Amino acid sequence: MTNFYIRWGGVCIVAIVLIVLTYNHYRDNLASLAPQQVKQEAPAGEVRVLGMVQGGTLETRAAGEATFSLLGESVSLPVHYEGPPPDNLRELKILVLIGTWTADTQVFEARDIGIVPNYGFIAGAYLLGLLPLALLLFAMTRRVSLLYEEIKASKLYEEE
Amino acid sequence: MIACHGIGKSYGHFQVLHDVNLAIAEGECFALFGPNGSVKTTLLKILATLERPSTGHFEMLGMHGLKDREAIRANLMFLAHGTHLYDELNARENLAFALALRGHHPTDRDMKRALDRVAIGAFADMKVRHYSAGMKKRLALAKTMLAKPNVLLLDEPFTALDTAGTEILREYVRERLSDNGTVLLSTHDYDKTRPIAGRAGILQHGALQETAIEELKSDDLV
Amino acid sequence: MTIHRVIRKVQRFEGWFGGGAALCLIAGLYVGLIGSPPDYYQGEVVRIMYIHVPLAHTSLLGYTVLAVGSLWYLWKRDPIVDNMCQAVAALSAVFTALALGTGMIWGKPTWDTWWTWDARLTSFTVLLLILIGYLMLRTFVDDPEKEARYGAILAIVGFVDLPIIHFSVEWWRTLHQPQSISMRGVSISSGLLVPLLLMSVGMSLLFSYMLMVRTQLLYLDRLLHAKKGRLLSQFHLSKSDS
Amino acid sequence: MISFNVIRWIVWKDFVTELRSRETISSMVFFALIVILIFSFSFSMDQQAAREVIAGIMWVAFAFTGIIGLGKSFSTELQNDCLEALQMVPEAKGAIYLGKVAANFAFMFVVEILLFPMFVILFNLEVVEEISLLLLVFFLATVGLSAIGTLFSALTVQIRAREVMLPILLLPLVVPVMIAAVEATKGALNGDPPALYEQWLELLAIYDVVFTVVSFWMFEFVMDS
Repeated sequence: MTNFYIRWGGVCIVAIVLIVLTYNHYRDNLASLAPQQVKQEAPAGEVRVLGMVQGGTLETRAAGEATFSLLGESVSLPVHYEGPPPDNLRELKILVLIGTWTADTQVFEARDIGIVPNYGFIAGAYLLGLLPLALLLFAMTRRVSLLYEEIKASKLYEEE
Repeated sequence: MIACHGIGKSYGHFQVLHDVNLAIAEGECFALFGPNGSVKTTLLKILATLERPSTGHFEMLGMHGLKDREAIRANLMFLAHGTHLYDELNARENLAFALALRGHHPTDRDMKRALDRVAIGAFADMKVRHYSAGMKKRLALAKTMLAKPNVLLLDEPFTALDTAGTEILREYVRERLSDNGTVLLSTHDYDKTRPIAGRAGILQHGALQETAIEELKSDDLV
Repeated sequence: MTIHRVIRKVQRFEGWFGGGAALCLIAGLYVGLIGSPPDYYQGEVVRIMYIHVPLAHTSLLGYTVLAVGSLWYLWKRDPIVDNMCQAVAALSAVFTALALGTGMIWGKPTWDTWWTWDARLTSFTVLLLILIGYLMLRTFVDDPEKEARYGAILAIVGFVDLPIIHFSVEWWRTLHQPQSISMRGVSISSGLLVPLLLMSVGMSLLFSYMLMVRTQLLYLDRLLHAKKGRLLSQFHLSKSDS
Repeated sequence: MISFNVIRWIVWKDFVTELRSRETISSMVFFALIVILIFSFSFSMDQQAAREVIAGIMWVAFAFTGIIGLGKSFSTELQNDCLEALQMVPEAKGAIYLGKVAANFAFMFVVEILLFPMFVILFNLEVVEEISLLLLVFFLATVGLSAIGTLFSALTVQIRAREVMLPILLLPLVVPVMIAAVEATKGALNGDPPALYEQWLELLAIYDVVFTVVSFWMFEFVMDS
């Protein structure tokens, strides 16, 4: 039984480490900000901003260059986009922009447009896929250990 | 000839038969006594190839009980608690059907003779649905007679039979024995069994204990 | 061979499966969740594939094991093979249910619906129904010998039926619904292949490990109760002698 | 080795029993009528809508009535423990299977033929042209249903809760039959060119062959411990 708990303790530690790693990766690289957060916090370096292209503000110059306003809940953010030809750049569309915030010109310099992420679904799928299996395996191994102990204690196994 | 070697049977977590060893020679009738719930029927069903023993094996007429099942079945009749009769068919049709499945095709005269022998010839064309329990038992006996088995397994054969019926059955068993047949019957009726049984055993709590039949008193049994 | 020697042996053996499963799954999870790029069409949601597809593959693998085990049981009548069949059916049912669940979660962001009568989802639903039927059937039989035999028959018939069900459902879908909803958007590029492979191998190993544990469980349970039953019967026996 | 003698006697027995008691066919027919009635209450249909769903309704009714007939096929063997006698037949059990399949097929087919005019009248169908193809669909699908259904009737008859377990085990396995039968029937009723639903007939034929063989082989294990 001691071995059993040591093994499962190890599994739990590995699971926690994996979850922490994934969460850190998400926070550092994948989490997106709202336009108002960008204006207030003025983050340095590359960030992801989630918002909707405001109606009537989209101006396309050459292929791969555009300016528009990205609307958050209340604030809108002027954006200058320069990058690969934006297939899915339309007005009133919800987008994720990847780029840097220039505090002096108050313009967001976007270099790429991403698809709106659905991390909730991913997390849900992985939890649904792995958690029941882990619980089932835990219950089964525990029962096997108990049965084994019981057989050992009852001295029944010797006559086989 | 029947020889059981260490037959055991368990249902789920409970073992109902333990290590039954039994040898019955040709021309011999063995009576299996035992109170209700002593799994006499289970033992008979195992020998009738209807169930598989959990442990052990048996031989019948020199054939392996788990391998040569088809051959054993062709030489065996099991007069079970259920009579194996179809209610919608009449006596003749029942006989013809049951024997046809065993590969026999008795003539009308044979069937008539068998029905007369068990004294239900007058009801040959009546649906079995309208038969009484005793008549059904007699019809099942007539079926057994026509099949001419080498081994006869009888499960509580005297229930539902009246005195005349009992005598017909005993007469038939004697005939089989003189024909070198082997008979195994389960019962709890000492008086009716005594005249035909050569040897006897008591099955209790799943274990078989052989005893001389004279030592068995009818009030010992449930 | 004594029981505890058998168990020792199995336990030593199963360690390789358990450890291998853990390694593959950890590596697969890392590559799948962190180390691989998002898909061009599906974006981040494609990561659900790395858990969904291995679950589905493994449940099919499980059903194959069930069918082979059932044939083996009908041939050899070895009770421990039957314990294995019973174990693999329960595990297969769990894996199938989880594959369906993750498939539904994947369906919501990609197809914008939790459920669609897609050929694959439909045939997996039928598979799940067959497995549940198998497990139910086993609980309704009293004689363990009969239980094993009937289960084996159902498993074999179902296994033969599975490809026919799959084809009929696929034809039926293509008839009623053009390919607007399908997974053709996902082209298997090498970036997807590594985590998919790791997770698939990991899941198969995990399944084998769980199968070993569960078979052991059922076997020990049967053994313990059989022994207890025998002791109980002997107790009756000695009481009637006195 | 299959004994034709045994097949013939099993069919004879089932037919005679059915002729005298009339239990199976009459209960199947009346059950099907009730199903049809309930369906026509649940969907209020014009002729166009009827065309779309009638094939489905028809096969749901046929499958459910078929299950009633199949369940009876072996549960009648339980009276007086006749099943034991069948198990003790000193022949390969496949013969009993084929006899039972033949009898079950005949009962189901008769019921379908009796019910079909009912559908035609109640739902205003026009079927004059495609009647032979429709009969072929009925034939193939009924063979499939009875081939696998007979096996499971024999299997469930010896367990607890058999009335529930037969449909639970059987219906998922006959999904291909149901799909193919419904699609082919729909095609025939709509007067489509046969080339459009040929593949369903092929599927039914394949299913019939595969499951007659598999069930024939498995039946041995159902009957023999």
